[in-house]
Amino acid sequence: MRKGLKITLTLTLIAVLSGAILAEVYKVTIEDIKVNQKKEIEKAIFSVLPGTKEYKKEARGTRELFKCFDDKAELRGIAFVAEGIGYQDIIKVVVGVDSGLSKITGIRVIAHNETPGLGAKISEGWFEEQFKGLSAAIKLDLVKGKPDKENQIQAITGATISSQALVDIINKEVKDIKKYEAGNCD
Amino acid sequence: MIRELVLVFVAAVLVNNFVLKYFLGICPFLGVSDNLHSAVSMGFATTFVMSITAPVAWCIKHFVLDKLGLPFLEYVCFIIVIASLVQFVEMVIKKFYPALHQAMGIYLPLITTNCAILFMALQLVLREYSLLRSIVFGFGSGLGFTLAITIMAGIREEIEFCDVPRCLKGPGITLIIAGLLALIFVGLGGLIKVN
Amino acid sequence: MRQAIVTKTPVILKDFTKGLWQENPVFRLLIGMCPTLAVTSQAQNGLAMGLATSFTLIASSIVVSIFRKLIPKEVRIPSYILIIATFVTIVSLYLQAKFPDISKNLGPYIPLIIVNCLILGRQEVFASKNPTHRAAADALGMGLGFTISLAALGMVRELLGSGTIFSFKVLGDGFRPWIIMLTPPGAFLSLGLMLGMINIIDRFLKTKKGFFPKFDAKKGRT
Amino acid sequence: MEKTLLSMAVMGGLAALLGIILSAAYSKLKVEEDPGVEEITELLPGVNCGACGFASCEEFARRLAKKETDIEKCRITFRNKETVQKIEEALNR
Repeated sequence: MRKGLKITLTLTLIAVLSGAILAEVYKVTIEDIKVNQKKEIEKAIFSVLPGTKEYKKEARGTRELFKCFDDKAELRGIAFVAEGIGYQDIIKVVVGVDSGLSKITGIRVIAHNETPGLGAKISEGWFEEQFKGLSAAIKLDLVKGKPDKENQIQAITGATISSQALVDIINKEVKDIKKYEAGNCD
Repeated sequence: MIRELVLVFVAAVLVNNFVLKYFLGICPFLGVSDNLHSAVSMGFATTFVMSITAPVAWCIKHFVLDKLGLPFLEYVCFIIVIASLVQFVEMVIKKFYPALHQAMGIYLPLITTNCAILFMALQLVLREYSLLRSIVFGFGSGLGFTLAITIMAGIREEIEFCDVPRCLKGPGITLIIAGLLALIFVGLGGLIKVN
Repeated sequence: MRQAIVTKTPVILKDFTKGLWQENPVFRLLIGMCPTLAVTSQAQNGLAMGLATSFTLIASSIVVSIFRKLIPKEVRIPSYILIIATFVTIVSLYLQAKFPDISKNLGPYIPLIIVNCLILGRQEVFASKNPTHRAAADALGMGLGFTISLAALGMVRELLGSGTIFSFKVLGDGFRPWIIMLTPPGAFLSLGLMLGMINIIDRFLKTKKGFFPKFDAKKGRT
Repeated sequence: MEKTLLSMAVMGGLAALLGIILSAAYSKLKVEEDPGVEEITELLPGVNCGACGFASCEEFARRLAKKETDIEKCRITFRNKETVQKIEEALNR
């Protein structure tokens, strides 16, 4: 029985020690991680809705909504976090719409697990630039070659699934927001 | 509901193949795949072990980690419970069912250093799968692993008779064949879009 | 103990250099392949993964070799895994806090360091049988060898895949990047070919005779 | 401080439970393995990584004893001179 005791004792000792160390490390790093996440969203909001000075967080069903105000405290627009399935994993993107919900002021991909170097290009500037200024009224669609019509986005070569996924997420989200805002337009 | 489970299953086997897309289980993939029989039994044992791990991982996450709010213990809890649990199950099978142990049990300890199993456990937690979907995901991923390893074993049995350049013998040529297989599986990429 | 000191220095040196070439984990021992293929589509990710793995390897080797006499034989694998998992969680939390973008790039492959055959293998084969200083030297050598191999593979794949190294534009605009190098097939192919090249170099270093084996009509290839 | 204690308690409890299960299993479920194979299993890393083509080092040891495979296949130890030499001794005994 002594051997059994020794086994259990060692395992428990190591486990308790590791539990303590991890709790301490977690406590030290959790603030930084939260700051990073907050900074990420803030950076996205400011890049999506330029000229926003401060923002107010509002709950919208399960997801959050950020009402953004400029220095003269007027409503500049609404930013919200949209989520959807990409080629490999979940894509999180912050979408900015102007106050009248008519134009997309810009998008910023904040989290994705797409293939590095390929699908990951959706978070590169030039791809996100294409969405700026497009009308939020009609559906966006993806085009392989050069976009000619107004609401068309050029797909990334070799990563059509990721590009298509991003376009679908934004289409769905913009529709939801419009329904939600129309419902209780304050 | 059933349709979704089938989609998850097919996605796990073909589209998100664990070996050829997520590069998991490469150590056994390079080592075991020179004869068909051991490859198939290794594959099914992995599937068997993954199907056990999926519900266990789901339960650990939902009943222990979420309830007590200890997200940082995720890796440690998963790996220690799964490794010890399987070691125990293996001993039980070895003691009471020697016949079954000969066929299946000998592969149980495989769990300790198999990236596929830990990756699968962490993924089903990250994507917040329901219990049933986790089991299907685990089972499907295991089958995907078996599929890849069996195809490779078949090819490598033929390779014995080919004139492989000396510097590529063994693991080198296996990696190149795996590259070509991965190319084929990339073709299945857009088959199903499911979380 | 007196006698050991005299012969110690060369042994440590041998332990250290062994990991760099003769027992290079990626190209000679061929273990720890999962992260090698997965994150080396960019040199920076490969380097970060190499460093994270080396830190875990060195830290757990030291801890395991300190407690090697206390851990009973029956539960040595679960205990080693527990120690390694603790260090990997520390690395993961540290990366999320200090380097959020690297943590995002490496993503799901950081926890896989726990089940990396390299680390558990070294604990079992070396760290649990040798004094701490030798275990640390061996871990350092292995870690460095692993990092160099990952960085090298990362550079090759990034150079061919997107024409840059550590995201500095190297190949001019005329170069059409080989997208395949960034996808899974590219990973397998480039590693396989690099393995072949390393074998050729190794044979060349060993034989020093001819680069290509002389073809002997009677016996076939010598 | 409370989170640390909680995490220590959870880990400690879990490990104790597993320790008891494993130690009970070790004593009760001991299956006589022929000593030769057991000796080789001790020498092998016991990491069960599958790189040798068999899912566990125990199985690899059994195959080694039956001369169905060679030590070269275990990529973790085949470069380690002392272990390989010890295994060879155990084999031809």
